[in-house]
Amino acid sequence: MKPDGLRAQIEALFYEYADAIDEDRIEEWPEFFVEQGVYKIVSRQNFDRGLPLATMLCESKGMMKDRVNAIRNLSMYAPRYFRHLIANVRVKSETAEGIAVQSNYAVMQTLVDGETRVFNAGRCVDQIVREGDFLKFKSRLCIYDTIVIPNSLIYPL
Amino acid sequence: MKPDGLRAQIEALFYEYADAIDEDRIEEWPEFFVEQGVYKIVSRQNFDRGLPLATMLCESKGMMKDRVNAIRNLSMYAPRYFRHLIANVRVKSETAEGIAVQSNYAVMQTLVDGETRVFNAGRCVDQIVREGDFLKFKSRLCIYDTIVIPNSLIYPL
Amino acid sequence: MKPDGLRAQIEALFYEYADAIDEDRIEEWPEFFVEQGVYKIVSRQNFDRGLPLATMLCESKGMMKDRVNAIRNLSMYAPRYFRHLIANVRVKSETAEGIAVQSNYAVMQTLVDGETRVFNAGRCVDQIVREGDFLKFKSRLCIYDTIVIPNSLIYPL
Amino acid sequence: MDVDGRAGSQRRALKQWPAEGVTRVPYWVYTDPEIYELETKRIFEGGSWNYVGLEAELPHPGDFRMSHVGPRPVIACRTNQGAISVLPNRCAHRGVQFCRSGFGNTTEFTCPYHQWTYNLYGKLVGAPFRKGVQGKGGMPPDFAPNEHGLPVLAVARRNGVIFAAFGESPPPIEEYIGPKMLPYFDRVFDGRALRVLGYSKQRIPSNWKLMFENIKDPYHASLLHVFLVTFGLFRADQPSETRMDTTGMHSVLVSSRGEQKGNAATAEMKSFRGDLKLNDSRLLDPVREYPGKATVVMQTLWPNLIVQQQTNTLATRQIVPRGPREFDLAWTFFGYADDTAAMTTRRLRQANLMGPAGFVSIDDSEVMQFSQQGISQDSSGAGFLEMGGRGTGDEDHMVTEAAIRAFYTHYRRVMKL
Amino acid sequence: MDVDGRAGSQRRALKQWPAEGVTRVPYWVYTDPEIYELETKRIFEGGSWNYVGLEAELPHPGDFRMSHVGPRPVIACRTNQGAISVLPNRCAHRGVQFCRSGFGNTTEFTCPYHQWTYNLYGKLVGAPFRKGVQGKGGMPPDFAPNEHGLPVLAVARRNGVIFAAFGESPPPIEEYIGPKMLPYFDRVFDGRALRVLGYSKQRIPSNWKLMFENIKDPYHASLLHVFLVTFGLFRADQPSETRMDTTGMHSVLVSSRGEQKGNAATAEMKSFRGDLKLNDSRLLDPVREYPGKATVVMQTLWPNLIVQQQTNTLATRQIVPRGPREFDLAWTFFGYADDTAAMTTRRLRQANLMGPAGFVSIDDSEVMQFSQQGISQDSSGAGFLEMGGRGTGDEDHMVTEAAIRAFYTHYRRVMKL
Amino acid sequence: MDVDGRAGSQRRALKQWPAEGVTRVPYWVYTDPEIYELETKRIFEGGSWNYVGLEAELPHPGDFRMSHVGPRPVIACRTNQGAISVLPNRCAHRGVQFCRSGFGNTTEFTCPYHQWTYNLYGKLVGAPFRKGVQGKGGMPPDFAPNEHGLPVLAVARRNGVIFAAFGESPPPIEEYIGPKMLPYFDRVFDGRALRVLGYSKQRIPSNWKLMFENIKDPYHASLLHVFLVTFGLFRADQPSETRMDTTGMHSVLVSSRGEQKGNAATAEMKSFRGDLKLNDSRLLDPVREYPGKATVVMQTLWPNLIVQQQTNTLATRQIVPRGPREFDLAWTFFGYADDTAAMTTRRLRQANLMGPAGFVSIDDSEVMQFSQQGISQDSSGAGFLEMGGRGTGDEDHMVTEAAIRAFYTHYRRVMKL
Ligand code: FES
Ligand code: FES
Ligand code: FES
Ligand SMILES: [Fe+3]
Ligand SMILES: [Fe+3]
Ligand SMILES: [Fe+3]
Repeated sequence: MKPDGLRAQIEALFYEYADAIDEDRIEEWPEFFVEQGVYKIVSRQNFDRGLPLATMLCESKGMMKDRVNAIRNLSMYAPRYFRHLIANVRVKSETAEGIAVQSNYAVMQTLVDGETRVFNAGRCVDQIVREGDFLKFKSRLCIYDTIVIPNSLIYPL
Repeated sequence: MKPDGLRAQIEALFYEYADAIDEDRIEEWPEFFVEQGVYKIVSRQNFDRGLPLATMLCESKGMMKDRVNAIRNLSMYAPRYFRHLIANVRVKSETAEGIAVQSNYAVMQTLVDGETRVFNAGRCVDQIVREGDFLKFKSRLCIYDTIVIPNSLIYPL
Repeated sequence: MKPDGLRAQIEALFYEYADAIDEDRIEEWPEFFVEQGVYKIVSRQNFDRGLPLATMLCESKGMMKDRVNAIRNLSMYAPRYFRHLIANVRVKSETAEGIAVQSNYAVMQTLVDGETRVFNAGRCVDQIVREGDFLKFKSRLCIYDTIVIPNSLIYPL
Repeated sequence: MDVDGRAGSQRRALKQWPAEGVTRVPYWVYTDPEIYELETKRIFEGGSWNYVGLEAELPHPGDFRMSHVGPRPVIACRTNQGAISVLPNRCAHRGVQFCRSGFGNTTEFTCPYHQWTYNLYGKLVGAPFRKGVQGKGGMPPDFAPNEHGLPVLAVARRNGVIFAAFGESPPPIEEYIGPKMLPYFDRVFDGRALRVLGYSKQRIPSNWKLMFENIKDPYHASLLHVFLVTFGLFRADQPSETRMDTTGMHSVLVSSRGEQKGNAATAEMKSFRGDLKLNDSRLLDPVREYPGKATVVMQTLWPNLIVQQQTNTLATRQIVPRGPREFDLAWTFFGYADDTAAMTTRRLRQANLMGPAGFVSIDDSEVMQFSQQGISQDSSGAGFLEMGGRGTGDEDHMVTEAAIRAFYTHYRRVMKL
Repeated sequence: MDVDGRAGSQRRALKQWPAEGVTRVPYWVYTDPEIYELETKRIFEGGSWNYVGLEAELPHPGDFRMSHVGPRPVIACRTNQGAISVLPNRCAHRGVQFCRSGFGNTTEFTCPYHQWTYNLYGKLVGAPFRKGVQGKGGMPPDFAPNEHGLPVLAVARRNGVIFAAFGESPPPIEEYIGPKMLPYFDRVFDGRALRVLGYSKQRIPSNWKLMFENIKDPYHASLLHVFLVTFGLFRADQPSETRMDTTGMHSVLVSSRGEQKGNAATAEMKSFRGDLKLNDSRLLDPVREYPGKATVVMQTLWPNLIVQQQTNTLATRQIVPRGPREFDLAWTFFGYADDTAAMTTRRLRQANLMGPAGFVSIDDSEVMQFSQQGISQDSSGAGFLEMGGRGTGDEDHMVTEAAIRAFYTHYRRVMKL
Repeated sequence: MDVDGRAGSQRRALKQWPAEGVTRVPYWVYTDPEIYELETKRIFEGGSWNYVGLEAELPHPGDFRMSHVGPRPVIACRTNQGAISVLPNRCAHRGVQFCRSGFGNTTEFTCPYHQWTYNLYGKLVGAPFRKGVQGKGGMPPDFAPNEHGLPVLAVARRNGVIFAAFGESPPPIEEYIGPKMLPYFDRVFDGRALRVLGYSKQRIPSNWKLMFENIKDPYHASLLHVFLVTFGLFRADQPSETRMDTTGMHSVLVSSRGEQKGNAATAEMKSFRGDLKLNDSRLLDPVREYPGKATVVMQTLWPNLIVQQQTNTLATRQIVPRGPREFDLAWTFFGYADDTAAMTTRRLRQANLMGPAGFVSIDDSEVMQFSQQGISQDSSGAGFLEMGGRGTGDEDHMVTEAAIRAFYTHYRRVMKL
């Protein structure tokens, strides 16, 4: 069902995006971006100090597919569940460049036979554009508070 | 105040539902369902493997009342607070059958004199119908990631 | 971008409020209140037992500024990040007195070099009024489940 | 300065079992890390048959599931010959816990670190670069793959239930369960094919022995469990038996459903509610399915299994210790392959009584936490177990702690305490 | 191979108190688990009066509250005769921590497990099935209910404050507090009825003794607390006293409010801000309510109580140790039953200075965490306490660590260290 | 009753290194708390140069960063003379861990508790109220500030890398790294100014030594890392070397990039995927920037540093132990100050291979967790390390565990095990 209203549509985008990751349909993840879309996960510490390092960096849908392929076929890791809580969605502006949106998130991680823990929390700073009938990410920047990562970050946030 | 718009009404339903549990008005909980409503809590592991076991199963409002009665009068447990965070609400479809909605949740639990912990996280898959002026659950299925439950699950999620 | 609809405007207020705290623009915090606005953080235990003690109490914008000044210049504490997840926003009524709104929240705290933890969870009971073009808090009451506070509560919730 | 000396001798004194014998259980058995380590060695790894799963979970060759023997992770596999093998989940090379999936089907297990590969019998069947690469490196010439397999566990099966043991094989499972207990075991596990209905898992903040005490304690059921008492599912005034094997390590509680009717005994039970009615009676719609009068049989099998038959809800409960103060309780709910759809529905409904949200079992998981909290206040105390006297023999009633005393008699023997 | 031997003797060497005496505090007293166990026995359970609550919390017969004596959970009750009883929160049967509500009113306590029931004096007044059911089971004939009650604690009260003690009763509370300290205690607890305004609780990641050191340390107040210093609430250049009882176990810091005016002493305090003003002065609107000049009296009473009177904010702070590296600080804010509404409002406003979000107390709870972190880096170090010399006697100023030295003098005696 | 005695002697027996020597590593070295304490003393605080940071992080006088020597928090500062000082982050007064900012610039450090103030050399330059206030209190006349400074650490620098040591100064850093290892160190740290690109930090639930084993283990790389293998970044069939210094404490793995082409060796690697292609090849767009054929050099420097040069991604990885079962891995990604923008972009893209989400390093951080889990099942086992024989010398291939054996040779010497 297509929701009415810009914020509702943006939230739908966010929630379907999260669902693809949480429900292990990670192959769909790059499709939420435009072809030259950029995805970046950076620590709040690096971000605040102006350091360019990203913990995860994809500069194109192709790189996202490479990441998906790694997750599916190359990397070795313990099975786990992610669960996104997306909150505080704020549409900041809409220009020719796209729609600027910010939001907060917490990702809960559950390792098999383990407890559910807050794995990562922070905010997203997004640029969203229309592509045909759909909204897509032109860029998504996840700035995480959780400087010390509990072991490994397998999936995109 | 009755909200406008379907999603807003659904969210209102979800939030009042959660409030009844969080604020210990558990007697109200069955009233969010139609008479033959079904409430099920299942682990993601059982769900994914096609196993029918539910951790909590109510096949009618009557069974829900029996559950409420157990919580109030029969069961022995340490006092605790629940706090729902409901997020990522997605209206999937609206048909004659009802409105199909999915959402994510995390329930925080605080034991008296203890810390607030993520008690359970997962998603809800709901069928919602109109009953007079109100939206009610025809079925609510909570699929939880938290395979290992921290001791006891007292309240519905 | 100014959102349409009352609930959307209220959510915008909540989210900008949270952002000011989470992104360390705490100086902006009193500006979300009217001049004689009241801000209170109380434990669910005190609240339920009718005890008047607040863990944090500001009876005017001036007291809020004094709190901000303390946070910035007087208090000594370890650096940390707050991250608000605001959920379950319910507009309860709109009267001449103002708009009555309730919501749930969880605040995640990350100490430098530490893990992200649920620091505090509970609900907010708010009275909101229009002041010119803006919505402002006439009163905000945070009732927290987390009776045992992990060490110190530095920022408003 | 006498800190060390005193603390040391204090500690030793603490570990003296009270002179009264098994009518007292000293609280340090629930809290002391050294006791826990000894339990691991002497009980779980010391010649006991540990439950690891059901054959119904492994229908096809190559099927496997992760499980535990005491606290130690193992893998139970259906071999190609239809037998069952149980392997430690730890690589013989450098110790990696290699298997990460709860269930699966495979022809072999490959450790991710250096791809040592084991067949379903634990034999090392692959070790890449063992002969070197391009003439360089590799294992020494005397490397003998057959010395580097996984040390398989002994396995026993009875009527679809799988047991395993570290170390020397215990006596045959029938002998281990013993002639007194075997009929109760065979009552539920009567040779019919089983159908797994699903799993539940709880992490309970208490010592694992408190779980056994709980199930060996019919005395509490009539008092703690309002649900059981009120609906007559298990109550002290009903025909009941408490039975132990000759060692005391196993036991059963047996009882027949009664009515929701007050009498002299229910008058003593604050928990009895004569007026309570279910809104939806389908929740409890009992059908008799076993011969004899008993409607509930709860069996405990040393050292990690509870077999639950309460009306029509059947489950194994496996105890997985996690240190002295915590254990996981892993429930496997099941029925029979030939159950009607109505019977399956009935079992699923009655499953509301059990598990992490069970009308009955919530009381137990909560009270075990309260026990551990109280016990941990000061481990110099001791529990008092004189209900039903001081004996450790069978009783034809529920008003006794005899099965717990019998359990600790065996425990002391095995633990040399 | 010398691991065990060396580690053992190293450990013993670590536990030698430095030759300098109480001008040094070895860091292992804040980290060692054996020291903590000894503290439990020798301090909290060893003949000391522990604060457990206020009579105002228990106005009616049957009122009770959960509390702690040291780390051990207890229940304080108002009996039918208007007296106070304090019971351990642990069932005499098999150890269940039975009471789960922070506050309540009852005529008796029933343990959920087997419904052993105790009256408000801890006497066992009910044990269902004690005589068996239908002639079967039950307790042995020699079961003596009076041997299975809860071992009640000794109780003392003074002017509405309740103390309890495990083991043999300490001397009368007046003697225990002593003639030097009693007037300070009686200053706030002057016999008027109290009114509880509310509770706060913090979990502080540090050893419990660091809390006492903090309150016995006037030296830090002028330096750490910008708020106190700037607004003249407590500052080294103001008329002040540091007083101890004869043993050193109790102490008070006393001071009189000054002005926000620079002088030679404030020049040494980086924390002094001459130009700071409150936006809303209602936050600090002091009213003198006690005789004498003192505007702040902070009293510490061995082994678990701080009595806070800072301007018009009054509170007890109870220390509940939770192992060597953590304690809970439980605040009870109160006023007097005869307070005007304006005074209650004033107290509630000034409560902003204290508690988990207190303008002043945040500094302390944070610095205690930093202390524990630093101390834990390596427990072979020792704190250096020579401010104000090396003595342990009273001082008429704040520039001293004498009260801490006095505390450790008593601590060493009690702990035999 | 033999609990204590047996447990004690068992424990001692457990700590006997296996007779086979370093071809076995007993599992108790990864789990035992006493071993961990000894490691802290004998390894991290015992005459070893610990990595604490890069000079590029401290460009200006007064710049500082928090860091660690082994598990102990320290502060590295750029002094006014352009030198580097390293101070323990613990106040000499009463132990407060005073510095709370990861990075900053200051002229001195003031402890919040009593404002003791240290200059960048650790000298106590301020202690308010030392002479008392208004003639009262203060430190004793014999208080000597120079006896109460921070015990600075020994510092060594080479080509922009900063090392520090507790206790007596180790030999000069060049001698410590040794003539065999120094050229590899100088290869990346060639004297050019560095530019820090950013930081990552992971908390890995395993013993810190498993991190060293991992990097000293070329054998696993061809098998575990599908990414490395497939794209030929590090593979057993490529020209490679495993080199150790004379003590065995340091080592390097060196290799040259190969092709994504199958051969006899790749046939043995389940992890080789001949058909895999990147969708966006910019991810791996290698540019040769060092003399010689090697395209990857991974160097481990005792006791806490890994220097990573994998194609164009450069990083230091600092190991910060947090008890026997956990460590933090702190990554500092860097390039050279004279890098072109294109090269910086390349390094940032290739950083996808490393860190908490690295295509390659995920495998390692996960497998270390699996190792610790397996090892912790039962610490009486031992790892088996005979790949490449039993020697501890250099090899011109990857099919060997020699560098790990060399590491434990040194470890046993230092630990006296
Ligand atoms: S640890 Fe399993 S193959 Fe090396
Ligand atoms: S443990 Fe309290 S009655 Fe049995
Ligand atoms: S502890 Fe640092 S100045 Fe006192
Ligand atoms: Fe029970
Ligand atoms: Fe203070
Ligand atoms: Fe690797």
